[in-house]
Amino acid sequence: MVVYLLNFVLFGCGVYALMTRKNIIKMVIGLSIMEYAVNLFFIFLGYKTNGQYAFPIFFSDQKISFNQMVDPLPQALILTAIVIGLATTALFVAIAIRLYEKYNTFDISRIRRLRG
Amino acid sequence: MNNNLLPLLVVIPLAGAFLTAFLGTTLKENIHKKLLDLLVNLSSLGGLTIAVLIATTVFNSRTILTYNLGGWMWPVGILWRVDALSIIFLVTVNFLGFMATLFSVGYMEKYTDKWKYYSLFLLLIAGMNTVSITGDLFNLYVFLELTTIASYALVAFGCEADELEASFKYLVLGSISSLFILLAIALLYGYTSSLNMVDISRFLLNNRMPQSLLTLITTLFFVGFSLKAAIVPFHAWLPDAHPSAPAPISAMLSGIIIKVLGIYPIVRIFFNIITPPAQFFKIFLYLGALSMLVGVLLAVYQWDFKRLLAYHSISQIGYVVVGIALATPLGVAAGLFHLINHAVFKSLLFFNSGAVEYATGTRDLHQMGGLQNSLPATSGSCLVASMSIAGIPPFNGFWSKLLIILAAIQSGHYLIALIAVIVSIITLASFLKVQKYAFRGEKKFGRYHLPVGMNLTMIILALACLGFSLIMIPKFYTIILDAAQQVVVAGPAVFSNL
Amino acid sequence: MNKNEGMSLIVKTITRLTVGLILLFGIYIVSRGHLSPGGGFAGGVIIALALVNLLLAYGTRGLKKFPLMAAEIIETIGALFFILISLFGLILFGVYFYNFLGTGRPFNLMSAGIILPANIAIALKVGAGLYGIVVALVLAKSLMEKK
Amino acid sequence: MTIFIILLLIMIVGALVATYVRDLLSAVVSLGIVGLTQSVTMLLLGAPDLAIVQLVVEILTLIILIRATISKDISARVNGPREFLVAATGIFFVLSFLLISYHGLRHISAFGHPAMRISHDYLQQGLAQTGAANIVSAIILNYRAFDTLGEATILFAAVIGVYTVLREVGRKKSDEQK
Repeated sequence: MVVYLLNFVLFGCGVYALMTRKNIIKMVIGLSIMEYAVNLFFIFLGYKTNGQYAFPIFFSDQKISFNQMVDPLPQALILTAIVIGLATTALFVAIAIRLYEKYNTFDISRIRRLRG
Repeated sequence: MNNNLLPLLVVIPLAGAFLTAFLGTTLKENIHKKLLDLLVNLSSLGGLTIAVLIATTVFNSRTILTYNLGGWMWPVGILWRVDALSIIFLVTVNFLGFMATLFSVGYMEKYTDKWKYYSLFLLLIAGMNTVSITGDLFNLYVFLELTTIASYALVAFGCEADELEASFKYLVLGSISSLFILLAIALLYGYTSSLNMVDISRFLLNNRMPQSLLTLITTLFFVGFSLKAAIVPFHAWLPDAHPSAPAPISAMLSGIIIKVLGIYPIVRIFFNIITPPAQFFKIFLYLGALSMLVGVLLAVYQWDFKRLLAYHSISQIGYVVVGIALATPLGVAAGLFHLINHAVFKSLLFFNSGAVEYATGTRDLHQMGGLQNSLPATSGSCLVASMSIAGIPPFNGFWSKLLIILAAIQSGHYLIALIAVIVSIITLASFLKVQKYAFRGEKKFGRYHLPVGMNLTMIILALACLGFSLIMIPKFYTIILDAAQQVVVAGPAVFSNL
Repeated sequence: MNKNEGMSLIVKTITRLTVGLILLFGIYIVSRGHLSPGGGFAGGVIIALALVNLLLAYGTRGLKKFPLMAAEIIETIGALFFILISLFGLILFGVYFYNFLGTGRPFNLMSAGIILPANIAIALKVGAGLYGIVVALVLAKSLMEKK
Repeated sequence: MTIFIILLLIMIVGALVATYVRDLLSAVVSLGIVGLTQSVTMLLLGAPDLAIVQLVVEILTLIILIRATISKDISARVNGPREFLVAATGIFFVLSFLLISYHGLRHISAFGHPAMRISHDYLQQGLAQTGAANIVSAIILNYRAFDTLGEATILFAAVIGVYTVLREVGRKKSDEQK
């Protein structure tokens, strides 16, 4: 329970960084931290007590029986989520570089040409 | 046989996208231009024919099409589940997709690297096709993410300063909403340890979710998906993203992307999977009414044609949300009917704005004038679309707005019915302004011949604006709208027989 | 393309020594994806990192050997290959994404049916795609510094 | 159990340093701390697959971010009275979110005791049905292979998206259109 809460605190740090920082790169960092927190939370859901070496891989000389093993489904999902995070970050940085080329600053308050 | 058509719905756009990218990089510009125009139009037409085929089978046999991917039974593997509700979104996605590819053959000549536009556009269609037919929550999240990432790059396709900034704002809000959705899926997995919609709804039927976890999951899902659907408190990105995108992309964005990625998951999750706390539908209803009002009030002062249309999208989405949030059979049917109509006339309006921008180069209503005789097809179809968005009788907009107002009165929300009427009048006024400044007025531009694809699209959509009011005939009403609203109003029971 | 582009000589010699090993490790991770941890994504990214290492150490001169267009072509080939694997199931057995290669003997390399070819397809795609992203970012930035 | 708490605290400290430090480069480096600690945590949580992918993706993100932090302008913070207002709303939002989630989190499966209703089948018949020793690879490329096709397409969309955003001229000049 404490571990889940600490995960949500990390998610809160990411949200806080995203809301209060005006620099685009800091927003990218805030977003990545939020992504890390959500991915880690999903993996914490699948952990089994003293399952540190109970990763879901079978070997010919099998020592761990399959009902001791950790939950493999969240791991398969989070592999996808990590690569989604990479895709979003790459697109974010590409747009940030082009914005820097156009506005010559990373500060979003000075980029405010459009009124929301 | 028709079960095997389902994978083709996804494979044709995906294979088309990869082939377009392959041909775009290997062949020279002048060689691959004609080839790609043909390839992309063929694949979106193929998608449309398959969607119509599947729609006819589901409507005639009134059954649910299911498909187990990889041959694995559904809690272990991924399940595709096509019922009357997903048919509405599936056919609209492919119909608008074909219209947009037809339109962009001529329109996208103004942009460089056309093959990148085509490749990303086909990925949009593939993503939305899967979102509307999948029965698995994480599969829905992955292809929702695919559609949004493809639309980020398409919004910034012109690489101008304001387009990059609009795409940047859309990217930030889109990523936040995707993270909220993933967190909600993680919590749902924590409680039910399953990702399949049918499995989760059956699990939740016999062990009810405690109230505190239910509110947490409901808020996360609702915030996530209403950010995608641009419902009022979360609409900040839409008025910037839609005007700066190329016309076919803003037509797709307003016409169908905010519906398939926003409204459809909300309806599927909150009606069929988890039964949200009681006051959720009340909040949903009031936010819908707020969207109606705020969208149209902001739209009245706009002089930029596309930005005006973007604000009207927010207010029309408010109509759809009000219809569905009433949760009565008539209300849900009216909401879905307005969703289809809005997809048709709003995309037609964006195509008109694209045609006007293509011919005159400006989006500002002040600089336009007398386009009636310089762009006959555009002004004719824009007249049809303006009348149907404002709700003038013979056109489709009138019938769906009428049904929504009747449903609101029937379930006792007189204030909301009144707001719907007032907003409809302000919409009429706003579009009269557009007609007066853009199409009537003194002639400023000579006769301009648009590419044939653009004119053809606008004429087809104008006819569709008239044709879709035929859905009011009882025979069509029962097979299309009644079947869909039964799926929604039946709630979790709809998964019981599968 | 003068000699002193890219990083210092020490970094260049170290890169020349290690790039081969990193590529080998990436290929190992991809090929044993179904037996030990790793797979298409991890191996693909490692291969991309090896190429990026080469690019950063030798500067844009390194692009001659592996130009951006080649990366785009390999990426689309990988994507088409992966779609083909999924389609074979539909064509041969009428079920999309069916494992048409059977399961084979457990614990040896050719064992897990479509997992190995799919891993190779993903590795090609991820490796070439991410290399392309980094090259595009590096080129865009150098173009901006000239402005 | 305590090892995870320590690792999470390191990540939280890394996240706070990343937000408050003024120089961009050190902010990116502290993001690296968060990412690499997550890779170690995933290894200890019995997910070696993810540890490798997280580590390698983290290195690539750092390379991309460092190439992007070219601007010399120190990260300008929202200063003056407005800064307090924004920080206050931020903290209020985070605290209310934590409060709601505290009550909700009590009801999901306790840490260390996952209710593996479906994953039990993956572990039990995974080796027999798919022939893959690594069950995570079996899920990714056989049971739920369509997700991975979507995943590969997302990366494809991101790559094409980056090429689209980074091309010098978006709109053709009006003369060369015809």
